[in-house]
Amino acid sequence: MSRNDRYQELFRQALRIRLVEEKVIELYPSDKIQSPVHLSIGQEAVAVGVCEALRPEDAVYITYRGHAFYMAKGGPLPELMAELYGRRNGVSGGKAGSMHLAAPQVGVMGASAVVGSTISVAVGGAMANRILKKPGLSVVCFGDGATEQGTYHESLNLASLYGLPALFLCENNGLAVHASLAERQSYRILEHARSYGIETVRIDEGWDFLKIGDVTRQVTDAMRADGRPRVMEVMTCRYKEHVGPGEDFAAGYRSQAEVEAWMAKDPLCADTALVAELKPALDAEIDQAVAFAEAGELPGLDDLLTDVY
Amino acid sequence: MSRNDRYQELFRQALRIRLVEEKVIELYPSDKIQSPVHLSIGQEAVAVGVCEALRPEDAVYITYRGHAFYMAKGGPLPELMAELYGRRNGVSGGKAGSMHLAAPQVGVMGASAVVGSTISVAVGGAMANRILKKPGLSVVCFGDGATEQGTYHESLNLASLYGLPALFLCENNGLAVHASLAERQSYRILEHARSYGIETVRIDEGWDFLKIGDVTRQVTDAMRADGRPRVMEVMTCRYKEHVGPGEDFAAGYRSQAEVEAWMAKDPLCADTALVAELKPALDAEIDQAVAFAEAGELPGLDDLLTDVY
Amino acid sequence: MTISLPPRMTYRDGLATAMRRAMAESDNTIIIGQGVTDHKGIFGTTSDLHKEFPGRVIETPLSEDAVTGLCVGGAINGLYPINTHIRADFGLLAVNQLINMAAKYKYMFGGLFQVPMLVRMVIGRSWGQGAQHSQSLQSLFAHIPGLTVVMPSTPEAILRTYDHAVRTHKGPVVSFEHRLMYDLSFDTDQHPPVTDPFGSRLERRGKDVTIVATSIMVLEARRAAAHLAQHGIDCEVIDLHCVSRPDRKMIMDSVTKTGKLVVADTSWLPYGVSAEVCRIVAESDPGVLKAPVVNLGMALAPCPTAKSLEDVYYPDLHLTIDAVAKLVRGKADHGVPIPTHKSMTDFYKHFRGPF
Amino acid sequence: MTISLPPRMTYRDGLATAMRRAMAESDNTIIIGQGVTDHKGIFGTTSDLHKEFPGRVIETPLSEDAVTGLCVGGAINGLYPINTHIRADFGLLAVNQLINMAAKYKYMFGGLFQVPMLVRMVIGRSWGQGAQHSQSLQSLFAHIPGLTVVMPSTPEAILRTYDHAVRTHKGPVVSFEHRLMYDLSFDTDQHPPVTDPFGSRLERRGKDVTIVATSIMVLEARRAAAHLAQHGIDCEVIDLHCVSRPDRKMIMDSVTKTGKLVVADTSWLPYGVSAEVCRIVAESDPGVLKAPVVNLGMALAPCPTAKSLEDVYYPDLHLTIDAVAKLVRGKADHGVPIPTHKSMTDFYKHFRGPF
Ligand SMILES: Cc1ncc(C[n+]2csc(CCOP(=O)(O)OP(=O)(O)O)c2C)c(N)n1
Ligand SMILES: Cc1ncc(C[n+]2csc(CCOP(=O)(O)OP(=O)(O)O)c2C)c(N)n1
Ligand SMILES: [Mg+2]
Ligand SMILES: [Mg+2]
Repeated sequence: MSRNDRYQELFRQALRIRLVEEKVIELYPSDKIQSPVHLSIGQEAVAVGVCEALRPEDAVYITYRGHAFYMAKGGPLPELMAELYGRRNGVSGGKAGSMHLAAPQVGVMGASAVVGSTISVAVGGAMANRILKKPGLSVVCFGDGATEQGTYHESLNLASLYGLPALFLCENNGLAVHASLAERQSYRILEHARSYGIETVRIDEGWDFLKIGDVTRQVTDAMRADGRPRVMEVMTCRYKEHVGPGEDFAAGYRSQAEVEAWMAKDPLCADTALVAELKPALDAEIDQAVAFAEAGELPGLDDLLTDVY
Repeated sequence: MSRNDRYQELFRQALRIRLVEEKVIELYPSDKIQSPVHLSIGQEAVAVGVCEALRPEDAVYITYRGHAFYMAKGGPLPELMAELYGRRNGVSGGKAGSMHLAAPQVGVMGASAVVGSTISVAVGGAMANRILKKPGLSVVCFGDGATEQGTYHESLNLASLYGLPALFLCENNGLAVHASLAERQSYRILEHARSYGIETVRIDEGWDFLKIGDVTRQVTDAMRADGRPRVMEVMTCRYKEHVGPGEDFAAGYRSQAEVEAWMAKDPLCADTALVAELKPALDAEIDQAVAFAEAGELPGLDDLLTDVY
Repeated sequence: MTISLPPRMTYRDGLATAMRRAMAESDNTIIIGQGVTDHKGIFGTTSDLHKEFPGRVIETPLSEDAVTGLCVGGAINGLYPINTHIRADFGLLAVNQLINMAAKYKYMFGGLFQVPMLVRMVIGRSWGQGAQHSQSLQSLFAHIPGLTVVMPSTPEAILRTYDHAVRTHKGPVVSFEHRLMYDLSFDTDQHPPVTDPFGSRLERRGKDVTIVATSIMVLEARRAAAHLAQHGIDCEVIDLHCVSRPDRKMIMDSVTKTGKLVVADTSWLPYGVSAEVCRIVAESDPGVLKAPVVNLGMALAPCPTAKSLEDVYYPDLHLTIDAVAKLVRGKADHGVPIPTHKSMTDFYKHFRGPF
Repeated sequence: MTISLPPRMTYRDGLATAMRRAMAESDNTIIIGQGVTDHKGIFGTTSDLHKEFPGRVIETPLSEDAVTGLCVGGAINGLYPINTHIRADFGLLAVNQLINMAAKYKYMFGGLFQVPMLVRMVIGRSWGQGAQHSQSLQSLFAHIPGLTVVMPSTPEAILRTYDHAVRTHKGPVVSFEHRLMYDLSFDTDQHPPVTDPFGSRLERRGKDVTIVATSIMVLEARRAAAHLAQHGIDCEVIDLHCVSRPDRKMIMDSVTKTGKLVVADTSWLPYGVSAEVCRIVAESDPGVLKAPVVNLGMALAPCPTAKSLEDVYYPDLHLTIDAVAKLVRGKADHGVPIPTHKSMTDFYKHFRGPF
């Protein structure tokens, strides 16, 4: 694949995620999606770049802000849309909603809405692969806020101590809901991680899926070779409010200028020509996904008590 | 106080702790003390050195291995012994036993038997003092194993972030029950702590109460001036089994030679002349404490349901 | 203590008023938690208090365990900490400190310490909260001696209970606030003054059946009772309120009179409030029961996200009315018409996310 | 599955055998926890297994939360993790993973995952365990849909239950093992084979009173029943075993026959096993009760350390016999002599710490 083809393909994937989420925004006032949505708009390149470097047997463990990783790793779109609609043909039959996406057949191993709680689960996935002699890395995606949880400390220690190939991927958007890093953290994330004897890498250009893909490939190649964990921090920017379909610059907890500066570098905003070229096909795909969702049955009493034990 | 007087006084305090614990060992087969005892024998100098530098208004938060700190901070001996006996005249009327010593009147703010669980409590003590404009540092003593708990990470971050004068004092005896550091930790304790922007200090000579006292004085002076936390690691050596009155070298999880090398440097072992000089008076005090305990009433039904809410 | 209140008030206003009072009351009070200083201010209950009381409204990292420990340490050193969790589910990260430490710090040391503090946990419901944002975990805490667990169902209950917790009670209190009540307005004069702010409340007198309810189920019970009254069924409604110390006498007096008992709680039935109320009756005098007890609560599963599943997951007004009528009349065709509107369920329709 | 057992076996041997079998059964099994590889080997139940099964018996740091998460991640990826806590109290550090994750991972994702794993929690008692080493926290977990909670009271129950958990059941199981039973020897042939390894067990048939018990209280109940039989009182004893799924029919059949019920559990009464059993009876048919239910459990306080307080904190054989006799005879001077030995209490005397 030429650099250009690669750029175009990753761009397409990122745009696809953005358009899906923009469709969610469009649909939201209709109350068809009755689920808290934590949009990835602004952060798509991270998922797309990282997943480019991953293999089908690699697993990702994600968060309530999970649309992007679910799609980038290959989770089916119609079933995602149907899940947001709370339909039986959704990927989890409507039990999951936006916050709990999973698609184990493509290595999406679940999303938790309790911040930080999949980190140790991913370490367990890495241990299972080692014991069962299965190939595949464990990648766990989490926000900057998740590093404040005790479980993060415990998980870094376990992964390093046992020498497990878990990639701790921090999507640092500088915010936990409305609180800034300075209000929450006394440490720098990577310096802290290195104190566990874990190699780290940082990417400032969170809009640059090519660079993210390249760096992730280097990191994962090294992990496949030495079986050790890594911590990777990607600086990124959330364009929308923490949860919900809107913007909230008026609230004053961050400046709109900051976000606009980021947008200026974001290919999905800048490269309007390519957007125009790719959009129609993507829109068609998304419309089909919406149609699939709308045609889905509602789950009901029969489903209520299945899959509990 | 001349250097010699000071040496003698700290030696006396450390010896007093050791003799009390040796009395516990002596009494144990009689089943008069029906409480799991985690002896500090070998580690007394840490408590004595640290507490020398503390003021009455400073608080210590301790662990199930708490006899030494309780005594070094000034907790009354007869009430300690009565507590071990489970008597009504014990410091907590028999409800606490060996694992939960406290004496708030001298700043011993409680011991927990859940490893790591007083660390954040101490941070709260420091915050209370700041808000209530009270003087006094919070010192929390814990073992090397406690640093593995998530709460340690969270607590270091809170103390550094809020700028609170909490002294995190790690008594590193290289063991958690029978597990070595190498089996448990991927990090070095102080390097890790520095990543939170906390200044640290390490003392290798955990038998040397004078040095521990001097260093603690420097550290606490600095804390009183700048109101910031510190992490201090003192290397030390537990002579007895993890819990109980015996030795367990036969179990093979560590070498006896290692412990003997430590003992050779321990003044309480080496300075037999001073032991001989001080022992009679201390023995007398301890015998009185035992008599006090033995004279205590047993708590009963009347006490069972008091102080619950 | 007398509390003068406006004639109508929302649950949120009750909370906001209680928070401001607690802060104004004493310089020892702090409010601490994630989001307490932001523009949303814990659903509008702590908004701007950090400006009014600088240094005492404290934003935190995502560190529920250590923040709870910090509150315990603050409490034993003279502070009155109020700690918030915007979902009770996140409180599960704090149970070691709440159960092993806060609940035991007084007893374990023979009374040497007191741990006055308030933990506010919000129960989520509706709009796809799903399995991890919807739990109502009162019975986990109410099982533990040393913890006082309350579930205020009105602004008045909030004010009286929180004032009592902050000013008088010297131990840890865990309060479960129901997110769906925040936007509801209440008449404040309909409640007789209570002698014990932590006590259960007799909400409505009746002779045919006793409904013991908690939190938002008290509202469902009141609506069901109003409807049933029109069809000749006279319900007595007890708001349990303090689930860790139910008023045994109030319950037994009522059940002795009515002979019939419905328990309506916000959580799962096993090991829950229903079980505890049944224990009280079974231990006291099961002979007063003229029919088996009917228990209403969440279906025995984690909470599903889809609205169509949620609708059958929670007991609604229909179910409550039907269950009570069946119990009183002793037959399935009890003749009481089921209202077409779903009451709280109707309200939930207007409750639009996100949160 | 047939299990051939030696005629006598200690509880510890039952556990050690179950652990070795689970490891031998499949290369997917791991045992993980603090101290699983040391010379004490979880009170002798995992000793030397790390030599026999290298790489699958895993020592851990003091990180209960992340280790539990690691087990969840292992389980959804094909391992069968067995995780140990030498005190149930330490399990409180793992409740977020157990309740928010393990219990929900299957349902929350609509059945895409299974979480087969076993968590062993040891209940401490005696020799000054105190407030933080003595809790019996089954009801916290049994309240949560998705968790199966068992309390084996014999080596046989351990073997059948753990074999079933490891080989057949595909969800998370939390087992409460009682430390004081480890050293006790049991006749292994006294139990009829069970059809459901997670089911409740009818331990003794009788016609005068039903005693529903858990864990070590099953032993107390059996001893009390033996003594009472000599004085004309015929007890039926049910070992509840699976506290998250009690056998309703077995309980109701028994209480319908006897009309009298005693529940003897290892924890506090409110929101505990007693409450849950009372709920079952109250919901099914409270009319079968000819007298109020009698519940036995820990005193409503954290556990005190002093032996003299512990002695009144836990219900003992005296109390059990006295309570049952009073209930059956309907009066305090029931005429049944109380044995001078204290049975389990006697045993506890021989149980000398430290642990
Ligand atoms: C344990 C826990 N505490 C609090 C919350 C409420 N909450 C939801 S998202 C969030 C912020 C998380 O920030 P970060 O990890 O940086 O992820 P981001 O939302 O920025 O992607 C918080 C506090 C939660 N879901 N779980
Ligand atoms: C949360 C928790 N997990 C496990 C235990 C069991 N335990 C008691 S002491 C101990 C070792 C602690 O080691 P360290 O912190 O180094 O202190 P030391 O005993 O060496 O003084 C363990 C694992 C416990 N008490 N609490
Ligand atoms: Mg963030
Ligand atoms: Mg140690």
